[in-house]
Amino acid sequence: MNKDIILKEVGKIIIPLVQLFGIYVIINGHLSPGGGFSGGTVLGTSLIIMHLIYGEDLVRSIYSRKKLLVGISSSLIFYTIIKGYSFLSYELELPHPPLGNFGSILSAGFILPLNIAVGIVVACVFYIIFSIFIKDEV
Amino acid sequence: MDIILTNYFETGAVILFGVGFATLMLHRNLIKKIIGMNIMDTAIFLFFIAKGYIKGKDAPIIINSFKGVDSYINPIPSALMLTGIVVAVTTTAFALALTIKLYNHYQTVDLEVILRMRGENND
Amino acid sequence: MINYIPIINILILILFSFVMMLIKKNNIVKFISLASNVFIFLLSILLVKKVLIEEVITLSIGNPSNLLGIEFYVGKSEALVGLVFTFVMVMILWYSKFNLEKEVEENRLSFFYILINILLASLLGVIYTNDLFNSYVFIEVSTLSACGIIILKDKKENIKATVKYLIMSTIGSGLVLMAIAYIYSITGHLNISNIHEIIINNYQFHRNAVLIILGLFTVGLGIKSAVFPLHSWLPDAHSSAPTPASAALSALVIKVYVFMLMKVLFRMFSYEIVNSFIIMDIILLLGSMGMIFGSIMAIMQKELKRMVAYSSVAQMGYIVFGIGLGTISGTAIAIYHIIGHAVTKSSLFLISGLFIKKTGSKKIEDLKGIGREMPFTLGLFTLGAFSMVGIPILPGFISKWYLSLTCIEVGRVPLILIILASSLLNLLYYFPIVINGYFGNENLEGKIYKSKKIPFVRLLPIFLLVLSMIVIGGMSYNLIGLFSI
Amino acid sequence: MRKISASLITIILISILLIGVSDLPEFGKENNPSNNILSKTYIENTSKETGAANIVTGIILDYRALDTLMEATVLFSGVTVIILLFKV
Repeated sequence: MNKDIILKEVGKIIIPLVQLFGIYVIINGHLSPGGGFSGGTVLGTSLIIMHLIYGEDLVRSIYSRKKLLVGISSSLIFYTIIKGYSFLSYELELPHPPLGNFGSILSAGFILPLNIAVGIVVACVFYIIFSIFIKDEV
Repeated sequence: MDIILTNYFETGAVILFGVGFATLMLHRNLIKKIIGMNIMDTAIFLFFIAKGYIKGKDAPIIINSFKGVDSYINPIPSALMLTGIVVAVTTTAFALALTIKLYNHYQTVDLEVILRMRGENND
Repeated sequence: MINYIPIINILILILFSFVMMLIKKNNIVKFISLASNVFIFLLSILLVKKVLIEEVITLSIGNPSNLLGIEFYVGKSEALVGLVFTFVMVMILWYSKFNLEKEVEENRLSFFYILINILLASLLGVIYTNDLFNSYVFIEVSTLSACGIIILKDKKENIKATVKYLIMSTIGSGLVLMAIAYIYSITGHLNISNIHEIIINNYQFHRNAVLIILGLFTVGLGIKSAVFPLHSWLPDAHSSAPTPASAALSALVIKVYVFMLMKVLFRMFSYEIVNSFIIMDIILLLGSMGMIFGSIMAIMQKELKRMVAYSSVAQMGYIVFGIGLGTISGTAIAIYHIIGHAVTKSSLFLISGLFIKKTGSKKIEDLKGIGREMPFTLGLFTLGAFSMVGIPILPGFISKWYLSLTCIEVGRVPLILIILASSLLNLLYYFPIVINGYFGNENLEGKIYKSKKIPFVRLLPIFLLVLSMIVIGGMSYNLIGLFSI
Repeated sequence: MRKISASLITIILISILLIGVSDLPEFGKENNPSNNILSKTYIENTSKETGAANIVTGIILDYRALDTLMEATVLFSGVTVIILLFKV
């Protein structure tokens, strides 16, 4: 039965590393190459690998379809509200976000939270599409 | 005509676009048509990115100090193509989903056969 | 603050579609969708009022200087077309409030409203934006959500029609993106007005490239807006979709790409530049072929919705014909026909949906004697058919009339024959339905008078659409004066 | 027959686009029209106005943020359409 013992053990080590790298790429989007889209793809792939190695029930327990959809919609609502605020901030002279000191992680005003929102959307979209294709029905 | 030889990136992209277009038009298998669509989109991204390259300049990321305006390549095509890539990915995912559904309904992936089956039981 | 209405419209529509994804119960989703669209409609009225005073509103998003960020350019024609589109979408949503349950299962209903909101946001985006790449992204969103509403009914025909539609529209957007790449490499700008300033003085040096750009835009946007030889996806897609979806598709979605083509041809390149290329004669040829062959194919159709879909191809021929004339009055009539046709076609599609629901069959023969059972509904259909054929004071006639005036003005008088021939052909496929409906006496005996009558409340959205069609026809003179690209 | 017409269309398309390419400015040149005032203003102002070191991210998320918002909407409607397609 346990032909895939190697896969499971190696997976236990590699998947957290891949996810850590994905989070690093998203958070440092405004400092180094990368950003929401590429970091989100890395995260999405790590979810797909977890689905392949540990089967669907483990992943479904942690990231159920419902939670992923709520994740997508809430990060998109967050993105729209933040961008609505910044679009109107020029007209209504609303205060701009603090830019922080150049080069540090918490710099560049809204760009960090937006990157995280886009990263979550991309990761969840990739995993949902993959999980639908594998099971052929919702 | 010699510009075609010096603009070798754009020429390569246009030929790749032609290859993708031919795959899309000639093959009857839906999966091959989707691969053709992908080749076409990638060719356009190559063409667009090649527009932004300037010889002897490096990537538009300010590492530690701002090295003046003339030492970075043109960042706009790369910014636009991020959007283009996501569009191509989503269209491919949707086309593959449709192919799966068509296979469930018609048990074939050959677009000509599917199209020839006129709606026999349209409700 | 009113200047920011275009971007507020788009953001609200998208925001509410994300919110609707989180909600389970269908009637809350229906309420949110209708409420957001009515709110957008009111905002568009304010926008039109402001634009009528202030000629043009240019609004740069993301950065105050118009060079860096994305720029919205809202002139009189954009504001009015946006207003009519939101009005038609509110009517479609009102109609689908009680008629959609029959056609679509319960658990798929909320997806229709989510996709309709995203579709309207992207359509308004393409109309308002003045930035080339931004309009490409809006075009992609509108294509994807249009494919979404087609596959609402999980039938074989829907999926087959969507595959064909998706493949052809991917080719179309590939060509459009290639054209944007060419334009960017020549001018270096993405903003249509900035490109215009550069292209004026250096288009002589790149004559081949400019001709190819025009060709790519025409073919790419032509595929997506079902211009004649590239329209083979439209009849299957629009006839298999559920009725409110096919009304939205036929009346609104295919118009937006032609509007984009007008912006590219006349605002990015000016009238003089475009007329110096042969592309205008090609567009004129496409338009006139569409007018003739679209109507011929519509005559041969047996099913009602396919016939109305083919008549959309014919009407797109009129709009492209207006563009092909290449004069300011030509484009003004093309925009007028976009508005007139949007209102007429949506009412025709919604009524044919009612016919199919009541008689249970899609064939045109079974509609004989329908006038006895549903006299008032067929009356509205007749008004729509009159406008299509070209009875005076209705928008169809006015665009045909002014098109022939422009033909004389441009000096191409023989083209008027094409207009006359196509309106005659229109006659051949709309009037049989009306005549057989009311006077076809051979199968009237089985039908009881007003037996399948539809309660007036259900007919209100279609009645308002037909009423607005007459209003558009009535105030056509000052409307056409407003339109210009 | 269909194969011949399709390959003919492709050859015509490639030749047209190649004629177009021959009309375009040099590849990788300094003073190409595409590297004009717009790209220089972006390079200059991004770090000052948005604070982002990666100019491309600054353009995506601050100057042309509407593009990226519509991008996320494409992904969102992609997921909605695929869930709709496979909903039993």
